[in-house]
Amino acid sequence: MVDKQTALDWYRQMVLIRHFEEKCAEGYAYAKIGGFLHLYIGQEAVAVGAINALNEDDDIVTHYRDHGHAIARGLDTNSLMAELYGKETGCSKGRGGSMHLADPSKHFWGGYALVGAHLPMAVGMAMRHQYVGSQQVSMAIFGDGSTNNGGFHESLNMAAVFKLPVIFLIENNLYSMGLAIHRDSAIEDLHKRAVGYGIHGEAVDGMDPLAMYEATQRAAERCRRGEGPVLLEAKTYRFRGHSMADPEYYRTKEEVDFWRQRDPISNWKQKLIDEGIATEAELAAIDESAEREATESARFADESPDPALSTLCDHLYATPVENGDLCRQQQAEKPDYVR
Amino acid sequence: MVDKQTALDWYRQMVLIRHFEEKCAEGYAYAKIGGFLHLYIGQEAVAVGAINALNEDDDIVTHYRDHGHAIARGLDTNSLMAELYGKETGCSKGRGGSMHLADPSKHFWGGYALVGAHLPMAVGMAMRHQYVGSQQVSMAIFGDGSTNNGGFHESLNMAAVFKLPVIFLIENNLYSMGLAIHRDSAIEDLHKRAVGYGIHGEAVDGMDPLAMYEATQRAAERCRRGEGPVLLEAKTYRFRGHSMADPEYYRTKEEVDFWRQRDPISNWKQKLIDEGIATEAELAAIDESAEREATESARFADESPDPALSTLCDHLYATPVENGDLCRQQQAEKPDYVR
Amino acid sequence: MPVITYREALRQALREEMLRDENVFILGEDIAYYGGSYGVTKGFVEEFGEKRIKDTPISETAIIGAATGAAMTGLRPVAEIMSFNFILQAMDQIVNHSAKIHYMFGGQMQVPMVIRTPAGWSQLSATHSQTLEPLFAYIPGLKVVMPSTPYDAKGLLKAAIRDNDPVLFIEHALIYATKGEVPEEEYIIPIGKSVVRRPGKDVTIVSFSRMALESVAAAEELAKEGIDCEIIDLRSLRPLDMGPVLESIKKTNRVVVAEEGWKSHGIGAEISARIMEEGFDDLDAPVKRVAGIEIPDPYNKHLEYQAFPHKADIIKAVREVLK
Amino acid sequence: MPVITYREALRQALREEMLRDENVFILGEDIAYYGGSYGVTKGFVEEFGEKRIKDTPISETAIIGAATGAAMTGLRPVAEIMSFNFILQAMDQIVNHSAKIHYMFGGQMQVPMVIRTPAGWSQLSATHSQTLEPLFAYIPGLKVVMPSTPYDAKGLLKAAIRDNDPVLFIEHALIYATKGEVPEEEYIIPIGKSVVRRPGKDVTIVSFSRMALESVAAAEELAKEGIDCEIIDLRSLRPLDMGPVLESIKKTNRVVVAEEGWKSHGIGAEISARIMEEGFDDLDAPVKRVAGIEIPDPYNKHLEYQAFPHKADIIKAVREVLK
Ligand SMILES: Cc1ncc(C[n+]2csc(CCOP(=O)(O)OP(=O)(O)O)c2C)c(N)n1
Ligand SMILES: Cc1ncc(C[n+]2csc(CCOP(=O)(O)OP(=O)(O)O)c2C)c(N)n1
Ligand SMILES: [Mg+2]
Ligand SMILES: [Mg+2]
Repeated sequence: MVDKQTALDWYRQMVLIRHFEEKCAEGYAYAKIGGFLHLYIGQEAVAVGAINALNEDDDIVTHYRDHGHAIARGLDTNSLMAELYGKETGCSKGRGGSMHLADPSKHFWGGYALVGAHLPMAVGMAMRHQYVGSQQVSMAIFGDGSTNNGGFHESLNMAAVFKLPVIFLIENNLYSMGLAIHRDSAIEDLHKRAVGYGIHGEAVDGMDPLAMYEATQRAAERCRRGEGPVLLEAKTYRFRGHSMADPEYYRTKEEVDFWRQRDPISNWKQKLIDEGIATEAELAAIDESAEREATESARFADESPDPALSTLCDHLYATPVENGDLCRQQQAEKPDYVR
Repeated sequence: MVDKQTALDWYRQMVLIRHFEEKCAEGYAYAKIGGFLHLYIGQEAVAVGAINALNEDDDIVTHYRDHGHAIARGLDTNSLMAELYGKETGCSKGRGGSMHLADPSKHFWGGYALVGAHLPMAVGMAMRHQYVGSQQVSMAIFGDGSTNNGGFHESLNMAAVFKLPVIFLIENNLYSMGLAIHRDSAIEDLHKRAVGYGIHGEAVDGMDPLAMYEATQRAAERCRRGEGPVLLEAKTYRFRGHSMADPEYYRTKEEVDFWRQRDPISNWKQKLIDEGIATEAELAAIDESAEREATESARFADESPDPALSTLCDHLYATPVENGDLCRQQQAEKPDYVR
Repeated sequence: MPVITYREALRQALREEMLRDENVFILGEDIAYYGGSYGVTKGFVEEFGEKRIKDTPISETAIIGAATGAAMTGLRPVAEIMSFNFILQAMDQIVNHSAKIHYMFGGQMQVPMVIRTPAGWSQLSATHSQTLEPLFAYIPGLKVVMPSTPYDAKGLLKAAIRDNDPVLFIEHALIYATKGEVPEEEYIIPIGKSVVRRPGKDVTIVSFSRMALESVAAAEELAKEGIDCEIIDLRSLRPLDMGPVLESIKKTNRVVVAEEGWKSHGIGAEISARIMEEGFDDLDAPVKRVAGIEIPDPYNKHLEYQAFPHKADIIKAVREVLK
Repeated sequence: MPVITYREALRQALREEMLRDENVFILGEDIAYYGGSYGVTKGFVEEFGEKRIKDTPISETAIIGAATGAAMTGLRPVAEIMSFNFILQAMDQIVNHSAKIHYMFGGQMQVPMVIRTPAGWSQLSATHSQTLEPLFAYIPGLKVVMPSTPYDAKGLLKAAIRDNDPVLFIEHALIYATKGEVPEEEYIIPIGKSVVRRPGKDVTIVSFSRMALESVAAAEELAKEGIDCEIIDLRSLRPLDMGPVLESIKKTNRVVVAEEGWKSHGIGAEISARIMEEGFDDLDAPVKRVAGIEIPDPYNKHLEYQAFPHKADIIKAVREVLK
């Protein structure tokens, strides 16, 4: 078991994610948040266990279901919610939205929305670590469905050939949108795909932050020892639909209830109480403070300004172009209108 | 062992491929053949064993190193050599060249030149077989290097999910252009990648037509029984460079010599003699006749006409377009010139 | 005549073709029990079964490649790519394979397949909001259609399914719910025929997909000021039927081309270049392009709204070419 | 000044940049011991070692994605895609990732990477002979260059490597052996600047890559008949520098655009549309496009030669615009 402070901090992170997600659902219902919104509820232990096992300068790239990872990595919830609200104060200045949270200063290189496509980036980051001789590792986080995409295969093979320090972390929540895993993955124990790359693969209880923490630590150690990439499979479940638009026709209430019994938050809470690590009151205080933080983030986001229209063309190129950057010219030609 | 007629026919096919390839090298040297030319010399047993194990109506799609497969499938060598010479009498009317031999009437659906990219087609063909309830199987043939491409992974997974009758046949000749297998594939026993898809995988001696024949038969039976795809790995070697442009800096003469000891043709010949199946004279006669056939194919190709320039725009669309087919209009605008 | 939505028109086309020809089947991500992410194939798996309504893994390369192989061997697959943007993962399959096979093998094989996919945007961010049709319109061997009305959607989808070449059929998420008349009798709209959507005499607006609808709205507003717009809806981008455009210009002598994609190297560039070549003497003013601002789509809704072109942009452009 | 080949100019640029900045490294298929399929990186692995000259598996998606990740975290990768045609397997990585990351995350990250790749043809058949630059020139966030001379190749490759955005650097297999003057002193050519390759007064030829060389040859022949061509070499396709083109037209009033790719939706379309918008009044004749015939490239050498444009096509077009 970890020490009390750590145990409580994990609890705090998990409930903060939960409350944050619930605020997001609210913000979406009030049309403060647009586009696609994928909640992390149910999977909190995966992010919290895995990410806390990394060093601060280990690199993370993740998928569109990225709020939990950003919070576990310590990104400021105000800047996250503001991003979801599309505000200038958002971590990506309102340009990215829910699926594209990032903060490179925290080695959190962003959420990506094309399935399987960010895995090669983690390979490239590990290439950099190997290149400069650093002990950092990189971690790519993605879903079970993503393991059927070509990008998964090319990334694992390449990382293994170069013996790169990459942790490939599958969040196996048993569904890829509406498809149950056996309907799109030829095998269900996805960590066994490690065999095809001669690397270590391992299944982990994704509802238990401690199991996640320990497995990730071991994986990171392997990486740091120069033994090449590791494939971790967290067995988990999402309690909500794929995105807000999902009517969830494809699974039964019984199945969802079964998994809700395994709620990572209530189970962790029970464990801390049972093992005498924390009192109900201590945990309730943490919970309350997390809820306040989530609520505050929504207020902050709501009151934050939209990006000015005059900034539309900012950030297009890092090295500015002299001729032919048509954006501003095109913007100048826009008619005046209110939406 | 197979019966005498079969044994001799395999011998005939292997020497025909060998002589054909040598004629190709000659044609290339005389600039009768242009573009990329990839010879099959050394790998003859793979095509001959595997393809003869299939039924005539089983579908084949292969890669750019396709001459051997076309010959083993019984395509007319005249039409093949004419294709390499770019002639109207070529199997693809001179439009495809060496990498794009095909004859759908023989269920030989063509050679393809993008690594890994034809595997999904074999999946689609097997989808058709399952759809119409036929007992046909489809076979995709490709190299070791191609197994590191995303298309490989997506195809094997999809075929396994649908339990489709596909034989994925790796010609593991230990090199992908100039890269030795350990430099681009995370594992060297590529059939083990089957584990990631929960399917049967098997290594076969690719220098022995009988071993290839038997393994392919078993694989086809599995497919026909509805047990899903099979991954076969033929261990083989190419005696010549990757293509005609290859200086072969990347391997030693010793290594090549080692493999030449295992020449599928001379070994098969020896076996037929040792086992009293055929006499030296019988085999020499077959060899001679194959050489004549190859020589004749070059003569045929050489004497065949180029496609008429007026046919440039033929075969663009199968369903003709009324407006906007600009090809003929553009051709009409070309200046008169001799090359 | 019944009035139905664009979505319903697509559903009718698919259903009728599946009933007509047992070789037609649909494959794609979550098209069966989920009904497709825009609901186009909802209920189909119940009617046609899993054999003909195939949910696939998230494997765009294999989806298109499998469709190609199935088409070569006699089926008529309709592959759904869940969002136009995901098609980039299957680009090699489409450009180097589906589109090349007929020609490259000297006409020996045909690839009668359809790829249906929705374009569109609305706070979906940069990687889920692109209008990528110019990338495909460039490719010989491919046919590309992009209908704007329920009537065209149905007639062109049926034509696409019966066509013996690969057809990229681009829908638009923002117009699935728009409505229009669709006859009960069967009809087919040939691929490669532009249509005069609205006759007029003062200026020609060339457009397609959602922007054709915006053009109609713009024309109505301009009509109030006495400006009479003729609207040509291209419907097909490859082959491109310039006939009605060139006819129209003879009369109006002024042209606006309106599209949703980025301006540079967009469809409007080709239209403008063709008018340059074939209608130069008919022009009283240079052809003007209305198009998207050249940036990745920003998530913020105000920035996004400004980045895309709308009715107001067309109105402004029309006024300018009339100056 | 030393006269060197286009290939050698590329080698110099790569080598000098690798010596200058230890974060520059090269990755790609068979670029180390094989030396690259066109020999551009021959000998590099011996000089720089496997750490900086990385042979990769045949995984175009992972090559580009890894380059993106390495670039984001501080290296300056130069990824080689063995043939321009193979880039279609990495399209999603380039368009949805490399090109979007800077904007989509509000400028937080940079992606300083170069993708080098050879276009070209010569009996390589339909899937190995495409000129796909319009697909990339369309994409905001990307920079696209396509030099025609050794001098430009070197100066632009150095600029590309130092640029903080993803740059697609398109070479051409048929001009690797062409020669030109390249100074010994260091120089950089800024991305996004067209150049007057040959001054003239009668007609403007706008071109790039191999066709710019064909244009020069055509101009020499036309000069004998007293026709004086001004040649603008675009060099960069995104950003596109129309300044010198528009300047030139003021003088010549006639334009031919010559490119190797297919005509419809090619680069010439954009050039023509821009001239329409910004140089209409300067034109005495419509802009004429010289381009490839719109079919998949046939293997037969006579068919192929006819399918691609050459000097003779430019000469014919120039005569026509002067009529
Ligand atoms: C290339 C690509 N194809 C399809 C999609 C649409 N899509 C978004 S999420 C998703 C399901 C992914 O499932 P999984 O990887 O298991 O992650 P989860 O959502 O369960 O966390 C799909 C199909 C996409 N974003 N990118
Ligand atoms: C997508 C793609 N990338 C790269 C190439 C270039 N290329 C052609 S063959 C080849 C090596 C393939 O090796 P392998 O699959 O082992 O087949 P072999 O040539 O050994 O038969 C490469 C890299 C290609 N044709 N397609
Ligand atoms: Mg999942
Ligand atoms: Mg090989």
